[in-house]
Amino acid sequence: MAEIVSLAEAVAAAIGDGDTVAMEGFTHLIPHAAGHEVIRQGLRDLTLVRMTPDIIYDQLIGAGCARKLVFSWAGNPGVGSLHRFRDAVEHGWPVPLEIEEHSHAGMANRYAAGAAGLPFAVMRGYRGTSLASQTAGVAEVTCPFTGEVLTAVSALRPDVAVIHAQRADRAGNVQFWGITGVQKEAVLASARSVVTVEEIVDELDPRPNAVVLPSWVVGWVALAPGGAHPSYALGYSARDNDF
Amino acid sequence: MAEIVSLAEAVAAAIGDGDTVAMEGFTHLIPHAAGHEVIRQGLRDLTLVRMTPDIIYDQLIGAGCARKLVFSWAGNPGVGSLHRFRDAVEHGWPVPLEIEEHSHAGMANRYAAGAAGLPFAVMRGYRGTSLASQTAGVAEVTCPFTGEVLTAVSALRPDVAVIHAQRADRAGNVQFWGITGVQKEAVLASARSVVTVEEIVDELDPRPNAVVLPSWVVGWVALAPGGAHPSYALGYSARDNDF
Amino acid sequence: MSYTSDEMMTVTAARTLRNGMTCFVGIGLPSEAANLARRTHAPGLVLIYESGTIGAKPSALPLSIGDGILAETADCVVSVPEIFNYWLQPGRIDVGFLGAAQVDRFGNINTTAIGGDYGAPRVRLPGAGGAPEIAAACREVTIVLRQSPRSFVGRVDFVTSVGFGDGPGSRERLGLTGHGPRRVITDLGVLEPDPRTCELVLTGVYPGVTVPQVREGTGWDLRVSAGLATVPPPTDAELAALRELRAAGQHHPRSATAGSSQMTGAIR
Amino acid sequence: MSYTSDEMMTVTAARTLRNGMTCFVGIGLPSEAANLARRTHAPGLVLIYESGTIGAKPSALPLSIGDGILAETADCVVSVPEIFNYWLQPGRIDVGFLGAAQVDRFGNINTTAIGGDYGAPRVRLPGAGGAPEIAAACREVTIVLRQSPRSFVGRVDFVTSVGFGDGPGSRERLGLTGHGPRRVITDLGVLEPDPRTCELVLTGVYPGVTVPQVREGTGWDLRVSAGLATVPPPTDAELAALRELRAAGQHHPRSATAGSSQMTGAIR
Repeated sequence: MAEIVSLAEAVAAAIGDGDTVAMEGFTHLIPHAAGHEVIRQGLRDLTLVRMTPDIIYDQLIGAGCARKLVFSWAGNPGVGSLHRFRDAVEHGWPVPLEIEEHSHAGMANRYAAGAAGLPFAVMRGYRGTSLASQTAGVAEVTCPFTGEVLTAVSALRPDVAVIHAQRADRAGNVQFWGITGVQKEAVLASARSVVTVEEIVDELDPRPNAVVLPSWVVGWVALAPGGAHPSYALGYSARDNDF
Repeated sequence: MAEIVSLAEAVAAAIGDGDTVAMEGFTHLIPHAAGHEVIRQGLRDLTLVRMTPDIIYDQLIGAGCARKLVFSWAGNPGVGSLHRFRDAVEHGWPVPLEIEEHSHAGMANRYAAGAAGLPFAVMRGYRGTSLASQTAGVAEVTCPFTGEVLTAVSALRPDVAVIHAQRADRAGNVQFWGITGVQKEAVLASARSVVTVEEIVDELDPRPNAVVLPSWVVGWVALAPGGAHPSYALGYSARDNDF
Repeated sequence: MSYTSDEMMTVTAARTLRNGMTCFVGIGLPSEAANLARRTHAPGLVLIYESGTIGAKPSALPLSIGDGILAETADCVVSVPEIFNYWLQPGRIDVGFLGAAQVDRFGNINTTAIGGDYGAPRVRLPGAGGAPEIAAACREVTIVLRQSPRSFVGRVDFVTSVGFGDGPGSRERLGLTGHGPRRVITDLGVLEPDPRTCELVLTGVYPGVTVPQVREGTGWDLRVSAGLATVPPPTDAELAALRELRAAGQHHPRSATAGSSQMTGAIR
Repeated sequence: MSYTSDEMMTVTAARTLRNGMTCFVGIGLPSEAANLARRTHAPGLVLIYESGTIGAKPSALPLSIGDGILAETADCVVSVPEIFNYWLQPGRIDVGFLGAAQVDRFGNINTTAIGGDYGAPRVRLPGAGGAPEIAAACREVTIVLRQSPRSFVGRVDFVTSVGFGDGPGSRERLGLTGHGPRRVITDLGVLEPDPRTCELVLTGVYPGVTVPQVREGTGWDLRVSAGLATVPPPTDAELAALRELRAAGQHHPRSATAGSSQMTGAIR
C-alpha cells in the first residue's frame, strides 16, 4: 500500500545513488518538482530513463546527477533545445553522458514488456535504421508460425518510476487523466514508485479517460501542487512556455 | 467510415458463409440480437471465435451455423451448462464441431496481436498444461536477450467482429463502458466489424472508463435496443438470469 | 448455529485470506469465500476478477465474473488483455482462488474434459478460462472444491492448470513464477502439499469428519499429516455474514453457487 | 496577397491531405500543414498525434504533440503504447506527415546526428521520436522541410527513419508495410520519388522559383521531371486560414514553428 509522505521523504526513501530512474509524463504531467528534489538531494550516477527527456532531464544532467540517459526524443517540444544534453553529447561537458537511444515505439514497448513481466516485446520497427546497430536491447525475433522476422526490444525494469498525477485519495490510490502517456507502464515496470499529486482528496470520483493506479502498486505519494511546472496538469495548471 | 444501417443489412453486408466471426462481450454487452440475426439469415460453416461462448454461441451451434469453435471457456457464467456445445463435442450431434481451445490469457493475447498487426504475441502461459499439445497456435519462443523460453500464441485475425455497445453518434463513432472486455481488440483485429448499439445520439459525451472506437475503424453500426439480452448493457439493461 | 458442510468449506476458505491481500477470484465457490472474507475479517482484501475489475466491492454476491456491480464498485476497470498481461502475469497478485472439476495428488487441476480422449470425452467441461495463468502466476493458490473419489484423482485426465506437475522441481523446470497450490479446501477438510514431495496430504478435518471418510472421498492413497488438526467450526458471526451475503444474492433467481455446482456436478 | 516561401510550403503540404483521410502528425511544420488542411478543404481530416490523441480538433495550433487542447478535442485518447501498437503499427493510418533535419535522395530521414560519428557527432539532434515507425507503417509519407544543400544530401549521415533505403526493393526486403515517402515538400518546390528508381526528382516548383535555384539547394545531382509543374500560389482563402491559425497560436509566447526551426536550425 502506498505511503503518503513529503516529497523529500519520498525521494529519499525511493531513490539511491546509481539507481535507474524513469521520470515519465508525455509533455503533460512531467514530474518537475520531483526532479528538482532529486537535484536538491544531490543524487549521483543515475541512469535516467525517459521517452522525451526535455527540460526536466536537462536540469538533472546539468546538475551532474546522471551517468547515462535512455531516451527516444531529446528536445523540448516546440520551445527549444536541450543545451546541457547537447553539451554532454557533443563535447563531453561537464561530464561524458552515456546514451542508449530508441524510438518512441521501442521505448513504449520496452515499458509495456516490463509492466507485463516479460523480458522482451515484439514489434515492427528499427529495421533498416542506423539506430538498430547503435543501440543495445534491439534484436531480431522470428515468428514461430509464419517465419516472419520481427523486432524484439528488451524490457525496461527501472528501479524507480516517478510520475506526477492530478489526484490521490487518502489510501494512496492515484488518478490521472488527459494525455496519460506511458506512466501506467512505467510504474508497473518499476520496482518502486513515487507519485506527486496536485491534490489529495477524500474520494476519487470517476473521470473520463482517467487512469487509476491502485494504492497497492504505488510506493510513495507526495503532495506537490503545481509539481508539473513548467509542464501542465490538465484541469489544474497550464503549460508555461516562457520558462 | 462506419455506415449506419439496419441490423439485417449490417449482418448481410459483413458476414458470409464460411467466415470467421468473433462475437465478443465479456458477460457484459454480449451481442445477442446480432447472433439471432445470423441464425435468421441462415449463415453456414462459420468459424465462431469467442472467449466465453455462452448462450449466444450455443444457439448458433444448435442452429447449425457453426463448423468450428475457437474459445477459452464454454459455459454460461453462473447459470448453467451449454447443452448444444456439450452434445456437439460429446456426441457429434447434430454435427461434429471442430474445436480450437485456449486459455483466456491466450485468447486475449491472440486478439491483441491481431489488433497490433503482429503475427504472434509473447506471454507466460500454457507451459505444463495438456492444452499446449492439443491446440494449434501455441509454440515456444526464446528471448533473444535472456535466453528464457516463453510462449508464443498466433494472432487472431477474424473476418468479422461483432460487438454490442451502449452508444454511437450519427457519424458512427462507438462508445461503450463498464466491463469493456476484449471488444476493442476484436474490432481492431478483424477485417470487418458490426456494432449494435442501445442508442444513437447526437454527441458522445465523455464517460468514465469508456472505450471509443472512431468511426473510421468501424464497419457497420445498427440500432438494437436491448440487443444484449439476456446479457446486459450497463446503464441500459439488466442481466436476465432466468433466460 | 448449525451449518452445512458447504458453509464450513466456504468459511474455511475465507479464513485463509488476510486483510490487505490481493486475490484473483474465480467464479462460484471461490468468489463466495473471497467475498465472505472481505465482509468479515479482511475488509481491505482486494478482489480482482478476470473481467478486468480491480478492487471490486460488491454488496451482493456476483453471479458471474462480469456482473455490473463489480465494474461499478471497482477501484478501476481495465481491459481483459490488460488484466492478464499487466496485472496477473507479472506476479503482482498474492493469491489465486480457484475452483476445479478434478484435482490430483500434485494439485494439478482439470476443468476441461473427463474420460475418453480429448477429441471425444465422456464429459466435456467448460475449459480453461483464466485458471491456467492464475495457477501459474499468483504467489500462491487456494483450490476450493467438493471432495469425491472422482474429483480427487491420482492423475487428472487433462492438465488444464498446473499445480506441482509431476512433483518436486516441475514448476521450476516449467518456469512458472508463482509458488503453486498452498492448500485445497473441500467439504470435508483441508489438504496441503508436503513441502518435500509436493503431494497433497490431509492437514485438517472439519468437526465430526473422520479420516477414513476423507480417505474414502479421495481417489489416491491419501497421506495424513502428523499434525492433523480439527478446523474450528464457523463462528456465529461468520455464518451470519455468509447467509446475509447469499441472501443479498437472492434477487438473482438462481443461487450464486450454481456455476460451480454445475461445473463439478458433471462428475458427481 | 503576398506570401512567404514558408507559407507556400505549408499550403502546398496541406493541399495533399484529402477530406476523410487519417493523418499521423509530426510536430512543427507537419502539424501546421495538417491543421491548415482541416481548417480549409479537409474538415473531416482525422489528426492523430503520438501522444495518443485520435481525432483531435484543435482551434489553435498546438505547440507540442501533447498540448491539452489535443486531449480535450479528441475523439479518444489512448496510451502511448497503444497509439503505436494498435493504431500506427498495423497500417491503419493513411498518411504520415514528418519533418526532418536531413533527407537523402532515397527519402531516408535523419533527425539524430550530423557529422562526426554517432558517439561524438558534430551536431546532436533530438533523435527518433515516433518518426521511424511512422515512416515504416503509414500507407504513405509526406516529408516537409526547408531546402538547403546541407539538409538535402546524397546519403544521410544517420538513417533515423527509412524512406526507400538503398533504392528499389529495400522496403520489401525490410518488411516495411507502408509504401514509403510519396513526396517531399520544401520551401522551393515538391520532390517525388521516381517509381522505377525510388530517387527523389523535382516535380514541382513554386511561382518565381527556378530549377537552378532548387538544384543549388540540393546536395546531389537533382533530376527534374519531364512533367515539371509550377505549383499554384496560395489562394487568399488559404493564406487567410493559415494566418488565422498562426494568430490563434500567438497566445503561446513563442511561435508554433519554433520546434521545427530549432530542429532544422542546427544545420542551417
